[in-house]
Amino acid sequence: MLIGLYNYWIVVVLMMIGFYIVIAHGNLIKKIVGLTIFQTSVFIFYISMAKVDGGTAPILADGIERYSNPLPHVLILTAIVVGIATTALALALTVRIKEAYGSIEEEHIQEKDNQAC
Amino acid sequence: MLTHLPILQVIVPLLAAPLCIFLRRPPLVWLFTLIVSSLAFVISILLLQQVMASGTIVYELGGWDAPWGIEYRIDALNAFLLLIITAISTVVLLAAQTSISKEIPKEKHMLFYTLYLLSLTGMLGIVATGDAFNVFVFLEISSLSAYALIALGKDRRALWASFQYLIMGTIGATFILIGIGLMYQMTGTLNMEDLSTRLPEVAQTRTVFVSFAFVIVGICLKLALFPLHLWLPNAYTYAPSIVTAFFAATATKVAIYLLIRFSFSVFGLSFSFTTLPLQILFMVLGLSGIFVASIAAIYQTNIKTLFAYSSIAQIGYMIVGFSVSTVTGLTATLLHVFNHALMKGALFLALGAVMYRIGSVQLSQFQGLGRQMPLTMAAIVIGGLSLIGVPLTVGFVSKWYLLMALIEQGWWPVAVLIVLGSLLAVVYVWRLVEIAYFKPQLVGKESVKEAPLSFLIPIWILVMANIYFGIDTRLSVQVAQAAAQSLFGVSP
Amino acid sequence: MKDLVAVVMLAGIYGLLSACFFVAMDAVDVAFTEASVGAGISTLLMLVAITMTGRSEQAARHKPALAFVVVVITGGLLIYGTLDMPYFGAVDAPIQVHVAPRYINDSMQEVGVPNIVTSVLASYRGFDTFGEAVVIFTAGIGVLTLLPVLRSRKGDDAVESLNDSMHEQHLIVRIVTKILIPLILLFALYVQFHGDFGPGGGFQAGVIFAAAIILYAMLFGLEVARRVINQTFIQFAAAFGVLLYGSVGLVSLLNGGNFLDYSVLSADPIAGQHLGILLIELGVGCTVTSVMVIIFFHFAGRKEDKQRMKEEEVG
Amino acid sequence: MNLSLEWMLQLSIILPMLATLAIVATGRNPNLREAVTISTCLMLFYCVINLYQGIIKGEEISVFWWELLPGLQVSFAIEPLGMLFALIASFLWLITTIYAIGYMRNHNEVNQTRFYACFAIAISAVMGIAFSANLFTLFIFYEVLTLSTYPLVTHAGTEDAKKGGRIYLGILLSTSIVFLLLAIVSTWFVTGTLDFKPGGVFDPNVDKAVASVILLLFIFGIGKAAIMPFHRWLPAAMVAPTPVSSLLHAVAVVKAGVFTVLKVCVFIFGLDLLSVLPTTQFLLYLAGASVLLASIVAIRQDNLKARLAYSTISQLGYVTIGALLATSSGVIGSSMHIAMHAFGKITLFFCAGAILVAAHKSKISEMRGLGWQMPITMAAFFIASLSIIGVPPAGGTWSKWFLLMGTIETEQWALMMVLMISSLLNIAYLLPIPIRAFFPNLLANNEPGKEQALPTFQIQEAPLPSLIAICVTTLGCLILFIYPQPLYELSTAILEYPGLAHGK
Repeated sequence: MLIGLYNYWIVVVLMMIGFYIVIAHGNLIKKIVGLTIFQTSVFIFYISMAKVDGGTAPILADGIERYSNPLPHVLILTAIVVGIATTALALALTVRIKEAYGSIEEEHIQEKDNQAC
Repeated sequence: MLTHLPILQVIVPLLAAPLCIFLRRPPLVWLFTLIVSSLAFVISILLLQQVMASGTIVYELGGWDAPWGIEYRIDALNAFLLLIITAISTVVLLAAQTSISKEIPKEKHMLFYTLYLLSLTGMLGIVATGDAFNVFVFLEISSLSAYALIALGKDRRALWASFQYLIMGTIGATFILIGIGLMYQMTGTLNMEDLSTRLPEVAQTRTVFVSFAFVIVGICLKLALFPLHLWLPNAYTYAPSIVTAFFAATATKVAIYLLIRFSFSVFGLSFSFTTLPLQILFMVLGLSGIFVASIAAIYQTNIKTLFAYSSIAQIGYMIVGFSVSTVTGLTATLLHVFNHALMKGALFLALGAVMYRIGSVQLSQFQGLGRQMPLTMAAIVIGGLSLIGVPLTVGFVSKWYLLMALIEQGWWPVAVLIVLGSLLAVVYVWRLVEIAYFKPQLVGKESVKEAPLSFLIPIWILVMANIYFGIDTRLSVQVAQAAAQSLFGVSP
Repeated sequence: MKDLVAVVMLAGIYGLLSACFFVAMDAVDVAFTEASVGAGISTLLMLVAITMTGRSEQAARHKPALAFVVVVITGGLLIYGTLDMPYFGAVDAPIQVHVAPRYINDSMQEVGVPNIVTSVLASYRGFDTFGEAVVIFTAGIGVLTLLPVLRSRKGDDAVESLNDSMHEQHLIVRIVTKILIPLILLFALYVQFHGDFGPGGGFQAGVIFAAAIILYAMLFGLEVARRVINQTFIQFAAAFGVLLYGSVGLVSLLNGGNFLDYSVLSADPIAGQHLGILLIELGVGCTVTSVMVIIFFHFAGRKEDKQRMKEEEVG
Repeated sequence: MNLSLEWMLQLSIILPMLATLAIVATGRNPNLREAVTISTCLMLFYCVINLYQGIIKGEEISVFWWELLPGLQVSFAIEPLGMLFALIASFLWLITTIYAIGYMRNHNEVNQTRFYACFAIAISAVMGIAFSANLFTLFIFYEVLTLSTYPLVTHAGTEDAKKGGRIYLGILLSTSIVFLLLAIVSTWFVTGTLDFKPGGVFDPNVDKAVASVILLLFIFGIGKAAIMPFHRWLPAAMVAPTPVSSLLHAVAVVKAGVFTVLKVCVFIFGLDLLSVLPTTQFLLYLAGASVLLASIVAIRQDNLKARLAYSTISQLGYVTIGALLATSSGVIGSSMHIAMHAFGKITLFFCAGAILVAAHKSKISEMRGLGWQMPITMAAFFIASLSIIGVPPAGGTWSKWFLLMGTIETEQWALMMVLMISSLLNIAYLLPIPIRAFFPNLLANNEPGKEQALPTFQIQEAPLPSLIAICVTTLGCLILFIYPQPLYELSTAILEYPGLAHGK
């Protein structure tokens, strides 16, 4: 059982590292990096479940009987695009936040908001 | 063309969005957006008629049959939600041009409408589709455009609110993605219909249990269910008024739809409510949401924040109805989805009108407004009464059904808590009414004119709908009941 | 780690490593994309953003306890969930026996494209890909709204001289790049049209195409690049890509098929599928290229505009 | 006019609503506005009289408007109790409007248009309550009444007024939403209907515990009946202008409350079921305590309106007791008391308002000798007091008589004592006022030298419209003693209403 599932566990650990960075860190860039890591790990998870023992890349060729499952690949292609779109938007927001608040630390931003109230 | 209605519902606003880029001139773009939105509204009416007359409509995209290709599957539930979303979007758009002329710089107007249409597309796509992964894609379309729309707010806090929303929303979406992945791994399919037949075979596995947990938590993040609601108040407060009106009336409804769809259709009633202590969990969360958010609302001085908290509380009502997990309970939830869209649409549009005239929605600015903007304030009062659940408004209808559902199950204490919760609504609505009507106008403040017609017409359309559907409940109750019954597999 | 550049670089390396992993997992298309996005574009964007927001983290706010608890619970739940999963690489896992076999066995007859990923992506689940194109379009519009071009009060001539002096020093790099750029563009076209047979397709090609333009902009100055590629034009191109994709669907609708049913585009269903896939890949490529360029231009442009405005204020 | 009675019924609800619009439209011209109000009053009264004659002839009048939810109808039907209530309310609205014109103009009140408009909505709601054919319709108009009277309570717009308004709305709305709505939902759930049916809608074999709980919910939910501990709104609402206090808090609102209690007792529970429920006894004692305590508190009040307010709470207790006694004399007594008390209390309030307008006095201690300044007003006050106390020659005598009969029939000796003691207390807090007013030295002879301080009095009465109104209601008190026949007939008809013959 250990052999059969260990790589999923590694993926879970990777995911959680990303997730931890998102929620524990106050720096916005770090948060975004964390988000990227989180998402990339989910991609790894999807791709690893597509793998078949003895299979090859899903491009049809003569003499090959077994292919890896193409569907997760397709899904993850889409998900990667979604990921970069989110990152781009998040970075744009970060730049604007820096201009408006002069800081990209969650703490400072919230302090300034509270003062304004 | 009628057979293509399901896809046209989504495609029309979708293709209109890039066309906006070509049109460029703001008034033109506004008109175009309005026409497109009304077209979508007409399509949704036709769809609802078709569904009510002849049952579920299935549409195979790309001509590939279901588990291999993506299919659109429209039943009473989807059609109902589609109708709500397109209706609100169209009405809100009527006021858009006037409202954003003061809140958004002119050169961004075209982009605003493009994003608005994209957001609309995203929501419609989520609701219409019958494919789990397709949900994720359209969820991201609506979310990304939502982040950008919220960040358009004038206040710099809009940026921060949008960023917070982005982080929470992306975490939520990723959770949903993980959940869908686990589901896929256990069944090998992504089609909802197919999933619902294949999941019961593996229902007892831990993987399915975890996938359910992840999907639900992800949706609840989007739903702003207490205690995952922290992003919502700021986002609603600092977004441009039109955006707030649109989102408050629709966005959380879409999340509720997903919750219902996944727990009832995909995982199935018996799994969702017997394997897990979901009933108790949602009941407790819903109730605490009602109380915490209503009490928080009482202490707000910014009216937009006040109503944002009230939205969280209202979500609590929907969740309580959902947790009852009977036909009546679900009918109550769906009715409240519809009714709450009407109330909050009217309220936030009215606030938009106040924002347009005064430039602020702080409580103190409302002094004497009852006299200066009588029609707008009357709309807020009626919306507020509806929120409280006074008879002859829509709020009463859904509250009545909710109470019935609870009493049917013999959950008396919860019924009592629900009515106590609506008392809190009395408190926060009345603070506003008192200041608006019984405080003299601030000294030295210049007098304000009534809102322009472009605001008053959509506001009063919604207010009238609030009253009309509070009196003639045939349409809403019939559709909600049909949807609830179909989810429970009871033939109407 | 306080130095954000190091953080970003590490994240880029993570992306690259995962791309390598994807190759090992037989997911060549995904690896291609991840390498260009995870290691390429996203790292680049983050670096540009850091130049504007400051390179080092200022204060370490840490509430590790709560975050740790949440993470451990989530992680524990996931590990718990893995226990009943089919084993890694299992041949008889549900996903290998239910839907996927049709893609593997029949796609050649039904779609006629050797790369199964492409046929699933573009035809079976073509609507997802449409959604993907719209997502990226949305991101482009979002960045446009968030980071509008700041107008300079002075004329552009003064800026030009400034730019020229800045970039003259990198003479060797410029010459090498001038040779490289056509090659990159050629490669992008290859990826675009070869997607049917090998790894690649509209998205990857779009990113590579955009990379060439970005490279150009980095070395010859943003102003020059902006003049070469008109802003309005690039926005139109982004919209055009989505529209192209959509109109392929609409045409199939008018021809009597369902939305995105390419078989009806031509008398021969397989030829129709080929035509449809070609067109929509073109649409995706068009949108991706232009959106990537828009995003980069607005990030970098924001920075330069800010600098210029500051200088003008000082001067 | 050849309108059918069904039309009359609908008109009596719609007319005041339409009048609201007309009032708002003519708001700029006070004379026109008040003409509109008065003519609406007259038309309404005409309709109601016609309806009354119809009822006497034994016609069945009912109207169905629409169905809100399956089974939840908005519909109206007239039965004697509702007829009685509608008669009183429409007649007193006419009188009050006349009074209000004098009062409001002389007192230079602001926002008079809002005042008249809300007044009209309120009366429409009262008509709706009186004629409603089921609990649901009643609930709707009950809420409309609460909401429409809120602006009247806070009319002055001062801090005090707002505070009063907050208590008013808070208690009325929360009791109605929390208890009444729950009670209605559970009734619906247990019986499957909300229609008022003679003899009640509950199955005789219904679970006693459930029915008891529902009864509790009803009695507490009808906050307008001001049963302790939900009585606080009534004194709080006294910040309103006097016409409001008099009509709404002596007639419309509180009477709507006790009317609902009666309706629920007779037509939802049925007297048979009511008498065997275990909570009835408890509620009887609660109402009794409410009667006594309120009377005691009233003695301690120096503000005239506050004293009258507490007196109202105590009198409302009588009606509730009568309803809960579940005997025919109890019900007859209650329904008659609704009328008698309405005339008596409205006169008292009119007098209080007149004193405020003419002499600018609101404290009882300041009213010594006032009788010589305002003889008519104080005389009216005296007669009305007699009616409240229940001694001849005023109408209150009859209703108290029947109530006492009811307690004796059911052998509720404790309650009988309560009623007696309370009457004594009534004397103690009401009669000193006219006595002081007419004989300033009689009660104050331990303060020598005080009489010099009293100025020589000139007759300075209230404005003429107000004075007319006072006289009419006072006469009403007297006539009801001499000729209570119509009232009595209506009250007995409540129990003879088709199918109710078995009520003892």
